[in-house]
Amino acid sequence: MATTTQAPPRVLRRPVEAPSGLWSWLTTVDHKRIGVLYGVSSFLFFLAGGIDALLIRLQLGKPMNELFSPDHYNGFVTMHATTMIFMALMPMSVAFFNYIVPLQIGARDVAFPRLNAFSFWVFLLGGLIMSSSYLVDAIPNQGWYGYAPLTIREYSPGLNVDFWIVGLQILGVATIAGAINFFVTIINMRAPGMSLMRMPLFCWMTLITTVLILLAFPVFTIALTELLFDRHFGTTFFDSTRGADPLLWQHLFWIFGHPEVYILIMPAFGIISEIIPVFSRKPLFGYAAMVLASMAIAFLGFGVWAHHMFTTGAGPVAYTFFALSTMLIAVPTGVKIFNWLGTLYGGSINLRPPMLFAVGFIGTFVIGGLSGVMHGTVPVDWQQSDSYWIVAHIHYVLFGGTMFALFAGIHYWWPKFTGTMLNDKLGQATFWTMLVAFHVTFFPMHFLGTAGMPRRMSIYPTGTGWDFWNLVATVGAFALAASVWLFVMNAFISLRRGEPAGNDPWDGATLEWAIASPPPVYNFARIPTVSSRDPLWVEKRSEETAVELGFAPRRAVAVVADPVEARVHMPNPSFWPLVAAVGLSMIFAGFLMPWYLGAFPLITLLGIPVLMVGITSWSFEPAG
Amino acid sequence: MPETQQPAGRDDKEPGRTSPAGRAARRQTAARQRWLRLAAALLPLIALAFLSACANEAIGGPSGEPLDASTIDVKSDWNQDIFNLYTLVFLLAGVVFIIVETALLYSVFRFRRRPGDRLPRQIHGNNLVEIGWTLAPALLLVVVAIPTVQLIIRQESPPPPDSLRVEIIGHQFWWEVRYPDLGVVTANEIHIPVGRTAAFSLTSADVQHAFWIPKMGGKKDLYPNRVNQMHFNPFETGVYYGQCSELCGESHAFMKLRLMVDEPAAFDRWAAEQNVPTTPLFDDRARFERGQLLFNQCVACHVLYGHPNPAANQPAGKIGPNLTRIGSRTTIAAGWLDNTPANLVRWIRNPDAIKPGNKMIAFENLSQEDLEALAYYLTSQK
Amino acid sequence: MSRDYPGADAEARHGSTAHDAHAHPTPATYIKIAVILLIITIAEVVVLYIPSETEGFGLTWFQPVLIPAFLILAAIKFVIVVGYYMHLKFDDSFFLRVFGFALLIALTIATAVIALFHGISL
Amino acid sequence: MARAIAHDEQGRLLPQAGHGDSDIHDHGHDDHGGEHPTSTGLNNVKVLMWTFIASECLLFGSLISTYLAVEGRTIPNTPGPELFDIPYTSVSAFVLLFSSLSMVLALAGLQAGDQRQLRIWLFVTAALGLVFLGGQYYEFSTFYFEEFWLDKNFLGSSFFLLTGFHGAHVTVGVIWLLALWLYSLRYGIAPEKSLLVEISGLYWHFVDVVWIVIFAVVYLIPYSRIEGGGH
Repeated sequence: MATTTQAPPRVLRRPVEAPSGLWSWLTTVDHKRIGVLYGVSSFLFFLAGGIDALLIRLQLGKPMNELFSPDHYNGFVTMHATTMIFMALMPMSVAFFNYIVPLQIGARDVAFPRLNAFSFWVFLLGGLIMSSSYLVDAIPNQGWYGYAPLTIREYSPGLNVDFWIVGLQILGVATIAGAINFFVTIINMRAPGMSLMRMPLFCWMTLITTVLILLAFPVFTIALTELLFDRHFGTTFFDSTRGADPLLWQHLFWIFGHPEVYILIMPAFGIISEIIPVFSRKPLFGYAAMVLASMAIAFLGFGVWAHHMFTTGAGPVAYTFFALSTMLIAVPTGVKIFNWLGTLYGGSINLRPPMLFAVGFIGTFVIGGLSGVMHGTVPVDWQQSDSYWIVAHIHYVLFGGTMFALFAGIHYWWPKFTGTMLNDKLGQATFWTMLVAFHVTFFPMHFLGTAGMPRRMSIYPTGTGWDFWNLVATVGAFALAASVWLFVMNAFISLRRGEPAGNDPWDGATLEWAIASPPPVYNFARIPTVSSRDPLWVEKRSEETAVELGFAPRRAVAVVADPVEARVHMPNPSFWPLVAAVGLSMIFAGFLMPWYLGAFPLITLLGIPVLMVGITSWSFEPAG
Repeated sequence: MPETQQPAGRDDKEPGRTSPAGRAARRQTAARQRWLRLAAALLPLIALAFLSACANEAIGGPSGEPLDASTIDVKSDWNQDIFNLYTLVFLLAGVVFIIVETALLYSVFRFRRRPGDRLPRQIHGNNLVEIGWTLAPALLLVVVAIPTVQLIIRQESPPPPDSLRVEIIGHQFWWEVRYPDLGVVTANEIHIPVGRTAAFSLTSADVQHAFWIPKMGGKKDLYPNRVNQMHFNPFETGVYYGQCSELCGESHAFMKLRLMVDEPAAFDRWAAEQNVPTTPLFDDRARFERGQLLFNQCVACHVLYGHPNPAANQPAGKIGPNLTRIGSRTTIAAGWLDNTPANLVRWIRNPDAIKPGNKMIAFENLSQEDLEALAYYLTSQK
Repeated sequence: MSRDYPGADAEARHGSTAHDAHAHPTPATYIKIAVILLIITIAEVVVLYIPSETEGFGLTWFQPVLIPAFLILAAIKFVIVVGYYMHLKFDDSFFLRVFGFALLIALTIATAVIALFHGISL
Repeated sequence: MARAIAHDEQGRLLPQAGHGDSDIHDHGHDDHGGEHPTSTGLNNVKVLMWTFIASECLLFGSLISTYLAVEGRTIPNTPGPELFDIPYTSVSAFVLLFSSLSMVLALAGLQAGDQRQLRIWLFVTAALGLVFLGGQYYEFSTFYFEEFWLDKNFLGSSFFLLTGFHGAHVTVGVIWLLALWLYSLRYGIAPEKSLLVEISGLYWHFVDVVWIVIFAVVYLIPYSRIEGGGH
């Protein structure tokens, strides 16, 4: 039955034991290793963005604080958002895509392993190039949304905006490449029997996220390219001094920017939808409704962008249209929350740390969702837009939402990643500290918004009545940092001397729990055949239980204990993706070089052959 | 179930293995955690109580006038409309919030796994329930949507014909204020009469700004090459605090403004005064004249009607604020500093030290005495 | 070539099923299609010059329908190339759905942006 | 409740798992026992290419939207659509259309097992691409000397960015086709590997399709709206 030991495959064209050492990591094409790389680097970026946040909160802790210059403060604000969105939350979701999706759909790797490695290296180089702006004191300081005309050379002459454009262009390539890869993987690499409507919800959310990325990121690429051309080649797209309409940037940005919000939250929905059933020991309530609701959110998500522009004077027709579409999108979002509640209801709820984070996610996300509906109400938004209300809302959605879900996912899949358990007590402590600190930090921001405090203020005078709640938020922010530190401690303890996890510590329902922790290089000794939505549960539950509960007893997963297939075929390591990523980054990084030394054309032009050598060698290197 | 199927979770023991005493201890722990959770849930309410306490605190800004800018301290018809809608949405959201959180907490407590629990019923869904909770929020949103659209249309329609027209031009980092019907040009302090609709045309000379006086209503963006409109009718006199609310560059946080809502008579008097040449008030003629002479260095950027230099009376091409009757303003540097001679000296000597990135050049070469004379001259322009 | 093309065999298999079911067009069909495309392109240019060349003949009414005419002609060319040269007409409907959905989103957004800039924003 | 036994309902429709060797190998038709068969039966690379093309729709969609959004915002005394040489561009457009024809002929040749056809038509396609690029270079330089350039006005900015982006796509396509052509000269391409050609063909046709839209939206429509019609 459910004994899940693997004999090593008989025929492999590469060593079974993963080689160790730096070189093996630089050349790896294994989705699990790339997932780890994504996870670690995005967590480090998360810490960097968190330090930005603490600096912001330090500055705002008291009125008339001159700890940081306004310029640096604006830089922290911009980099906090940019880092968190593009370098922490998205790639951390991608880390889960990488590690979990192939396991959940019963595949040995993603569809294009080397493209996957390429995506990671491009992401890492893009993030490093963007962060290196700190070293030369040219921190992007125009806001993460980069509204033109503030970003044109006339008003932002320094390298600050160039760092932002170049960094985001590189990160965009990584994101699009990764999205195509996971789209193909989920469409094409599913195990036999795993129809789309049997996929774990996390895979569904990944699929929808990739569609959103593929449709939204090109728009941003174009907007950034136009800005880059404005700054370097004298085009006039956003040059208001030569008559441009400043709204063009806003439209292009938010056509991308709103789907981006769903790109950030969809994986979180997926993680929560995996955890809640497992820790309630009850299948997801309304699976089909969940899938349809997510599709509806993704589709409608392309029709609501101008609700970020309710103060732009777009006119009553546009206001009405986008207000109604925004309200409409609240319906499928509500459906998702109700379905989670429906799953909890009548379950057998085990409040282990992953579940705590999941429940905390629902409770917190509801507040963010409701304040979102308030912003969709145009006249109310006239007051709340660009005030601390929005800061509160975005953090309830992205920290209380996405980040809680990612922490839930980390606690849930940690045993699978590492083979060891996280400490339960420390996990509980992390959760409770984080929950309380989160609300102490961000709930007062609603009050600040109501009290008329605009966002992105590097300094505020005494006597505004904002002092107290700002101080509270600052204290909360440091408590939040402490909760993250608790998690880091927990992780280190677990890696050093954590309890062995076994294959299936949570009584999981999906395929990844059928194999060893951490999984072997080839994942599944034999590709499983799937005949239900919760294949592992169906397999694990004995006949009598199953009959009593209305299951037909059957073996749903053919992975376990079967002999290894004769033709396991794993891809060879390759360093060409890394070479191609360096070439691509050089092409963009050239724009950061000064013209007068000829360095701008030089680095960019050197990048082209490097990229071409990378891609050509990648195409022609011998098949694995 | 066979042993192998047992999940490895540690608090997932079989009932027989837990002693009665252990069970009691667990129940106690559960009760304690329940209290903790309740406290966490109550936190927002406690916080709300704090807020109401703070809102009534007497507060004063640098010039002694209140700086509080609460969006729910309603002082105009427009903000009244917004506040009514806000209340409606807030209450509905509150109801939904309470329902969802109650359901969540209830489910988590009620269905908490107890030792010996059997596998719960494996329910996959219920069409009726699902249709219900799709339609109910939709209906709720219709209740919100109707007044929303009504209010959009009302606010976006033209203001009454007898409105006072005011043009606001955003600059990095100050506000130019023009009254096209009155021929008045001023900066950073806007005077309007109480009880009459003020219709604002908003545009920008450089980057994007946003014009926001929270007690009067919402905000609206100012763009170069675009003119936006907004209007409201204040129903209480007073000084209202405003602030640029769209990141517009380095000194965005210093871009404040004051809205003075005057009695109609006081407003007319103010407007009339702005149109006649200044009669400077001073008692030290030598100092005044020295300041007047020094002001010749300023006329390239600033207008000051009544200054003998013709360039000072020529508004074309000026990039700085109009300084006519600057002595009668309460603040300088876009509402950041009190209008005192000492602050003027500080400002003129090195504006960048106060508002980094602003366009005014520093006059550090001037002696303290010269600077004071200049400040004296400006202060006399009442 | 590379293992990123794992399904060369699978493709051959799939390709053969596609052949059995629909049979790809022959080179002769492709050439006919190219002729049609040539004719439409010529038509576009001719249509462009109609209003100015025929002012004396009372055909000025044609000016307002020019833009729709261009859009329709371009759409026809688009559909022909995508349908025949890219085999979308004969290939698995999955590709049509992927491409069609993206096209739908792109067209909707483009229309909305253009409307916002040229019409309803006033 | 209503759907309490969904497993059951669905499970029955699928091949029973776990008995004997009913694993991946009897999924799909006549798998040659080698590579991973895919869930949809569609080739991974082909799905990748179509997904990429779908994504490109948004890329060119944004460029065209920009062009149309700023179209009509004129800076006085700067050149506009009256500079377009429609007959010249329509020849360019047909060059690209014809290259699409040669591309499908190359693929058809390969699928019929005719290496000679493949090589000829691949070369013709790449050559036509080069002719198109040469035409674009000539057009750009003409415009440049007539003071119509990307830093002159909105039309210039969006025109050159859009057509330049398209030109960059053509350039990549030409390099790709030449590489394929050299490969076919050196090693030949087996008919089973026709996917290599099919994928590059999809890309090439898409680039052509984009030009169809650009020709109508960027050239013909603005030109038709200048005062006095065509001339």
